[in-house]
Amino acid sequence: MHGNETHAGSPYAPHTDEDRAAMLEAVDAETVEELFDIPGAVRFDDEFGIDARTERETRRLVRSILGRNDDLTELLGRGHYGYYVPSLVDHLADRSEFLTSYTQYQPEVSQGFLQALFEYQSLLVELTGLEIANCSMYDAATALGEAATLADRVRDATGYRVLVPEADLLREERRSTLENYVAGTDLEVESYPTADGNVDLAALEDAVDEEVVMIYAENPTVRGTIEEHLAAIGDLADANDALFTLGSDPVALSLLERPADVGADVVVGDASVLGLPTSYGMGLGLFATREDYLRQVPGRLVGASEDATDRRAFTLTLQTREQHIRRERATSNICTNQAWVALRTAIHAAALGPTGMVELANRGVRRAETLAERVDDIVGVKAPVHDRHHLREFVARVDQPARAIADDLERRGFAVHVVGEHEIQLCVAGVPDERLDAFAEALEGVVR
Amino acid sequence: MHGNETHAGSPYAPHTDEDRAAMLEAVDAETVEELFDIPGAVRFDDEFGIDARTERETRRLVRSILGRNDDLTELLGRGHYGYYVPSLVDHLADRSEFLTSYTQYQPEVSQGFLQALFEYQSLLVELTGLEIANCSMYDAATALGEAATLADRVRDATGYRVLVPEADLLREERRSTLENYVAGTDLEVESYPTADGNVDLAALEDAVDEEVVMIYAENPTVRGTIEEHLAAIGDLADANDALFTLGSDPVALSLLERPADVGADVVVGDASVLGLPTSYGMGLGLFATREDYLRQVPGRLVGASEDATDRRAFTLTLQTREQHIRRERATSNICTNQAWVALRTAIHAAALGPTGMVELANRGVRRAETLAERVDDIVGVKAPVHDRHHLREFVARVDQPARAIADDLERRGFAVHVVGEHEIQLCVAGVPDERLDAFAEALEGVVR
Amino acid sequence: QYEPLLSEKDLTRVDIGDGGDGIAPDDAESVDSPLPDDLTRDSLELPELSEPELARHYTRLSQMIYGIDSGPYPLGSCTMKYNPKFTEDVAALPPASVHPDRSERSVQGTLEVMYRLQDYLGRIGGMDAVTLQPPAGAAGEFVGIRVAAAYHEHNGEGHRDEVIIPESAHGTNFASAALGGYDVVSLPSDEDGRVDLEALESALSENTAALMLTNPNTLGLFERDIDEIAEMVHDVGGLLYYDGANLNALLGRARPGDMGFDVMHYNVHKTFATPHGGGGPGAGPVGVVDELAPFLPAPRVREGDQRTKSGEPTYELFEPEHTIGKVHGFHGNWLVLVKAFAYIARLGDEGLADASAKAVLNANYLASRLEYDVPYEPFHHEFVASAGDQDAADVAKRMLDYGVHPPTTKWPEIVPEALMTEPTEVESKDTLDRLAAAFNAVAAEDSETLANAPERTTARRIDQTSAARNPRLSWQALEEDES
Amino acid sequence: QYEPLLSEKDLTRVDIGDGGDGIAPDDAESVDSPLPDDLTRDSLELPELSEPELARHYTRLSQMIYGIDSGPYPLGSCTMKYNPKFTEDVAALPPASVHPDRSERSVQGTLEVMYRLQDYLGRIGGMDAVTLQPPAGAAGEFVGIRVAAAYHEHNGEGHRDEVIIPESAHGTNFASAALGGYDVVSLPSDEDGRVDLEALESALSENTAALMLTNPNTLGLFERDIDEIAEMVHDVGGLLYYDGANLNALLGRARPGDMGFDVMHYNVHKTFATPHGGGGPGAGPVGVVDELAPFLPAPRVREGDQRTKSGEPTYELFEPEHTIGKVHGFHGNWLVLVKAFAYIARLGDEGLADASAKAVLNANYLASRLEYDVPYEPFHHEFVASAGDQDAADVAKRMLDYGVHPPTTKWPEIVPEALMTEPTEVESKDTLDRLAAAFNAVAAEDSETLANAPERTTARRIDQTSAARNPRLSWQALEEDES
Repeated sequence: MHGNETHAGSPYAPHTDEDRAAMLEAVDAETVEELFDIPGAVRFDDEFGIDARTERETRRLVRSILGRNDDLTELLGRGHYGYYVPSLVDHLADRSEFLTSYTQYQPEVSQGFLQALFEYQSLLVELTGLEIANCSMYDAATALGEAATLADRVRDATGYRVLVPEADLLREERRSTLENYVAGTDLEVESYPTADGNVDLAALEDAVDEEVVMIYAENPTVRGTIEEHLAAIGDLADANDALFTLGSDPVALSLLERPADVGADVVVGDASVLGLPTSYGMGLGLFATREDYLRQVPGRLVGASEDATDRRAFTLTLQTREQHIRRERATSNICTNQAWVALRTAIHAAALGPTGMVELANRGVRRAETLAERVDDIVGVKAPVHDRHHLREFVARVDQPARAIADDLERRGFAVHVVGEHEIQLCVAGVPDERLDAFAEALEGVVR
Repeated sequence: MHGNETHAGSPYAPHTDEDRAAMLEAVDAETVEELFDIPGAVRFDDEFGIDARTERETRRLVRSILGRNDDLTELLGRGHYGYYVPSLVDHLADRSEFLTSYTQYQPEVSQGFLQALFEYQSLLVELTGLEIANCSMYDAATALGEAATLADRVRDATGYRVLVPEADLLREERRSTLENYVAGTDLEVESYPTADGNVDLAALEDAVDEEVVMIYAENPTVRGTIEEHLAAIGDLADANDALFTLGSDPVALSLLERPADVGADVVVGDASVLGLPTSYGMGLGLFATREDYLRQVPGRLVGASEDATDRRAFTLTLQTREQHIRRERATSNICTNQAWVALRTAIHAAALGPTGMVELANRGVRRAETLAERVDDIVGVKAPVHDRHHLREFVARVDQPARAIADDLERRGFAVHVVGEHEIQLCVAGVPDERLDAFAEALEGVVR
Repeated sequence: QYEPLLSEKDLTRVDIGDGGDGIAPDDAESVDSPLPDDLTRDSLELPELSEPELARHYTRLSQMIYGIDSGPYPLGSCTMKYNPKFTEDVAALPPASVHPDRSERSVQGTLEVMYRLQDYLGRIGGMDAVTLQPPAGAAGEFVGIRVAAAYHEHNGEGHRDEVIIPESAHGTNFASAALGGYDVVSLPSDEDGRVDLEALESALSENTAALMLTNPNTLGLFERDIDEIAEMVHDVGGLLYYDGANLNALLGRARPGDMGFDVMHYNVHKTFATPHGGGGPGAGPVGVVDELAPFLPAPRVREGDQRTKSGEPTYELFEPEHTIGKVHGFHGNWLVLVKAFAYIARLGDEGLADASAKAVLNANYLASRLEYDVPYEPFHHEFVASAGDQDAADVAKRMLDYGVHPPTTKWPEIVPEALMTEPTEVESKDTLDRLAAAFNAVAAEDSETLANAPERTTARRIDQTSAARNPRLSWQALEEDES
Repeated sequence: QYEPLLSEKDLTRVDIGDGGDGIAPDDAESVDSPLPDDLTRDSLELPELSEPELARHYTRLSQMIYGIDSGPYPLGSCTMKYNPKFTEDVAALPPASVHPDRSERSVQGTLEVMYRLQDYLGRIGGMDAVTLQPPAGAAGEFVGIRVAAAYHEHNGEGHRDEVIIPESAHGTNFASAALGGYDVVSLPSDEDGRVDLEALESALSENTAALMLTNPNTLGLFERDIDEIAEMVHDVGGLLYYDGANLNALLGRARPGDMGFDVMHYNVHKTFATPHGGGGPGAGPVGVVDELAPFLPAPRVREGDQRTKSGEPTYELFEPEHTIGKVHGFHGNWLVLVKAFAYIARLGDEGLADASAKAVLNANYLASRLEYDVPYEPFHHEFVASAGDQDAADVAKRMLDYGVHPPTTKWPEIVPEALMTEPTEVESKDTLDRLAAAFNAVAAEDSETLANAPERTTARRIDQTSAARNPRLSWQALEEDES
């Protein structure tokens, strides 16, 4: 009999008493403990103090704890979006062959996953217009960090400056992660000014010199505005032999200017805007770049090849860039990545198709505009703050303290960002129309 | 482009405009409507008035409607039980190959499902001790109906009487369904008396004569008592050339007297006590019988055979009993059955193993006894009413009107059966210990 | 490829109680019971395996099954459609699972879904009242038969003891009528493949309880004379029963109620895309005209008089006045009904009509690509090709080798070596072309190749005779047979 | 067997806006946008397929993958365990998915899970403080390196620029140290396969920032001198880093914190059974001793001062005093953390200890069944056999033909033609016997058979050279290459 609900031990270890006895005999041991070669001085003879539970009790425990989360309608975005994920994505990605397989080190029995990742890479190639996309990084912030180390490796001239937008147009978390990634290099991260929710192009021009190795900008910006100076930034980077790294995501990329067309050398961002629910910030690092940098790309790449019968087959390739072969000279330390999330993103994108993807982005423009107009009508609210085009979200100025308004809204069931003493930010992605209506009413009630 | 979210039409019909045009050309039609050969007089030119919705809206609609159900702790049983179903069951049975396949009329591409059903049949053979089990009927009530028509077919002598327990030991729904099943035959359903929650053996003896074709009894009874006269009933049936049909379920059968040992000729019941949540009464008709009646069994049977390479293989067999071949001379009209539920039951039983199954039944004895003792201590409550052994549930006498007590309990979050003016029935199956404690407290509060 | 039986992986015997001697045998677990020995069995012997072992067993088994997600599944009359994934999610919602003995007050959500589904189905079929209780199509037929019997009985016409059924009808029609105690009068087709009106005339009599009909019929042909047929049946006092198996052909184009049918069943796994689950569960709701509503099974759901505090309607169960009673222990296959409700709510008028349009287009397109002859037309959602000199069953086996599922074969018998084919609306032109290529490849092959098929499947051709002659229906029987 | 690319099934170009001329080309859809043309791309060209087509595509792809539910997966150091199904259910609970910018007040459930998991991991590793933020093991290593750097810097010892790593360590150790800006000092093994103390002595210096070690090491051997090693490292002012990849060997038997390690990462997909997902996501929480806690990434979770009305504790985020900042945009791979929490809560002390016991028993038993030589022992949860004259990579390919997954090969290099094998606790004796039979069958085969393997897999041996020499990394590149 094995360890089932009623017996102590791991419920997932299938040993019968009989089996265990036979196995111990085979290895010439009386007890399993004999097999542990641990000196007494470092033996652990205490307990963790963690109670075992049945499956059902464990599910109830987690349900009960998570039940403490408030059920709010989230008008939250700022780089992380809660689009509806079709049921198809869950059902297909949850097939255990996808979920429970390892990295495709034996491609002959992993063709299905390799093909799915190859298709994911192809999706990013189309979205960015760049020739190469890897099959995932952790998230947007770490992908940005990897972009900087790539810039450090590939740039012809010397240099040390990495230019990023100042705080109002760059999440602090991304900057902080970037700082950690470049801490072991000579790179230094510096801010450049912004103006009315876009890059301050003139100021950026003044800031750029030959010591710049990378310029980073986002489209749309974290404040929801669409960046209007991309091509100019691309030219500026080009003129100074710096890499232009653009932050975006698959929904935005479906509609907005194609990165390759504005001179982007690297595109990073969170691809899991498609495929994952909000998941408290779990993401999928998008990473695409020019073919020139192929051998310096971080992360895994799936390539097409042929098998012994000359049929097309897929495999991880260019692994000599990776840590398990190149060790301290690898292009990155990444090993486990976000492959399964990439699968989900690929399925979600395929379920939308190009029409659905463009339409989803278009709706993000239209619905944000509609909501902005609606809340702008409320006395004590002005929206949008920036006189620009917006995707999905926008900043609104409120006469009363923003923090108090947000707290009031939360009591009424809505979560919004506070982005300034008198600024809140509102995102429509994934929020049904009727909830937006309810929100506008709630806001009206709050500022009254 | 096909019909996705934003377009009218079925989202599951993949035709592009181009495809449709090419297909129409191939069939030499200008429009699809031309292909419908429907006289104008019966053409439907109106609308159903059913709105289309996106997938997300549909999910929200159903969630919102079902949200109107109260969240109660159910101390409900009486032939239908809410045991915890391990997560494994959902994940495996939901694999689309199981869920989306048809009846195994092409066994060469259905071996997996056939083997699972063969294993399900084997489970029932072990549980009942009878040689034959089919691979499902709809539920306990219809299986009882099928047992009566089997008795009608196989009994040597003539006869017309089908004896069933009187109302306190037989759910009205089962009797009514049985009446419908025998409505087209000469059989008549008659009650025999009960005594203190068991068959009144003496009265049954008086009632039996040569005109009886079947005697039906249940173990445990619908009042939770364990039937103590099974062997005597079996002898009585045997002596009168009547079939003894026993109603039970896989959990009870794991522990209680084996039907074959008490002379049962047929075992029916709801096998989905393992494998399905309560599901508003959805079931799985268990049907097992003696080898003698093999060619008269209703429903589908999976058998072992060999393929052209002499390897073991499984197939539906003895199909000449079935409606699609034998038509009006078939042993039953059943076609679509509950195969997928049988799969779930088989997985659940396998996850428990024999130890777990016996233990689950034993806990049903112990926990019912504990709860009965606990509520018996409450002034104004006597439990159990019957001085017998119980499985899972028992009847309690309450001094106050039972209906009022049940209503009060419902307001406090508990659902119980009302089975008499001053009788409630309480079932422990699937109710966590702490909820039973809370229930006892609530009952104490209610009767105070 | 081969997966051992669970019993071949392990069989553990658990002894219950002490068997009287207080000593548990060596090779068995022993478990005490609080019950006295004379109320318990002696032992239980079943596989005792771990979750990882079971996960692998059933994963492996699943991989030996062809499902709708594997490829086209053109089984005529079975309407194997794609099952939208989201319907599984709604059926898995925790409040979808409540005990059937709950008070009506506490299951308003469940009752509302039932009420709305009754309403949807009524609109779609043109019926006045609907019961959701029958757990499958055949159960629906039986309810229809029982309702007809109760109706005639109520009207003092209990003498009517015949049900007329076309020869080409589904086998369940015959069996359901017989189970209801009726004599079956079989009706031949005319040369066009439809009901022979003269034969019908002579079959009808004062003993006629009902005529059971499917429309389009099993050849996919619409019974163009349905008006006249209805009049003839009604003229002799009979009822007209609609077998809903082929309803996917007509959504939004014609309704049984408008054609003169008095009672019908719906096959939700055919028309409304609920999964077939390798044999079931299905659901076979029954719709009737007003006159028959009092005879429907109990309970049904209706709106109550009261409203909730927030003004929402309330729902209650009720017993139709002359109900035939119950045909299922509770409310039928509820989880299946939830999925059907979600499907209909998703598609709406336009989606349902579009499904039928494309189902008919697909059938016509596929037929146009085939080398096999299709003798009867104009068909709708399905057609019956003839394998001609080939054995239709062999054709089916050979098609498996081309990675597609074959059609229903050898039925209806009016077409020699019938290949009854229904692609449904979910197949794309590309898939239909691939399916046609498989048909045509087989059409060109010789009889020996066909007789040896399939060659590329998990199991090769399975010996049906041996299975039936020497029935081994459990691992216990198999072990006995092999020892 | 072959499944076309999505792009081979369809490619549809959608033109955005009117492209200036107001006319949409014939072969493309045209979609207007509310944005001006100069802010939008011209077109988007991707597959446009229906849900049924996609369901089949991905179902088919899944069937071309070997997963843990397919059979044994004895990848040394990768700890491929069975992933309990219920952990998927808890991660799918709706309240598990909230936006990371929510107020702390409104996500008390999320914070409580994080708090409890921090606590569990601390107990299991013997560590005082834990961060859950690193999204994978390698990210955890990097955090450890950054924390060590910040600690030394804080103590005015920023000159320490070397990290010592045994030659046989995981490749990520080297890469993470390098990413942190450290010079790597590689440490040879002694003849027993453990850390060579003399070599360590000479490697250590005032420039030593840390020694990274996994214990048991990649040969499965416990570093018996760990006490002395710790003392040596600490004596020169260095820190001791524990690579948690092999923690599954020690649960309940020994804790890194008790062995003198100052900082460690946990691989939750290895030790705590979260699914590996074909490459990720994982999670690499980092535990440290009190002294290093102020340097951990921000934010962490702690209990707040207030209690709820019902007396429950509240939780809040806080920034450690000298935090290194962020290593992920938000809180790491949260859904993975939920699964790990559920796994630990399910097993408890006894279950975790039992898992390690059986992992070690399984490794020892499997090794005892093999014809291949296992040069180093006594090993724990994994062992490294030598393929001897055979090419270990060929051995792996050939094992695929026997329906099992091969071990990790050619690493660590200290064993010639290494077969690094870790069966984990989830395999039964039967499965281990079957796995051993596969090993032994291959051991008896000739080199030509091995070189031609695999023969029975979806794809035959794949040409790696061609893939790398002519990289085709997208369907666009493939199309270009083929045209």
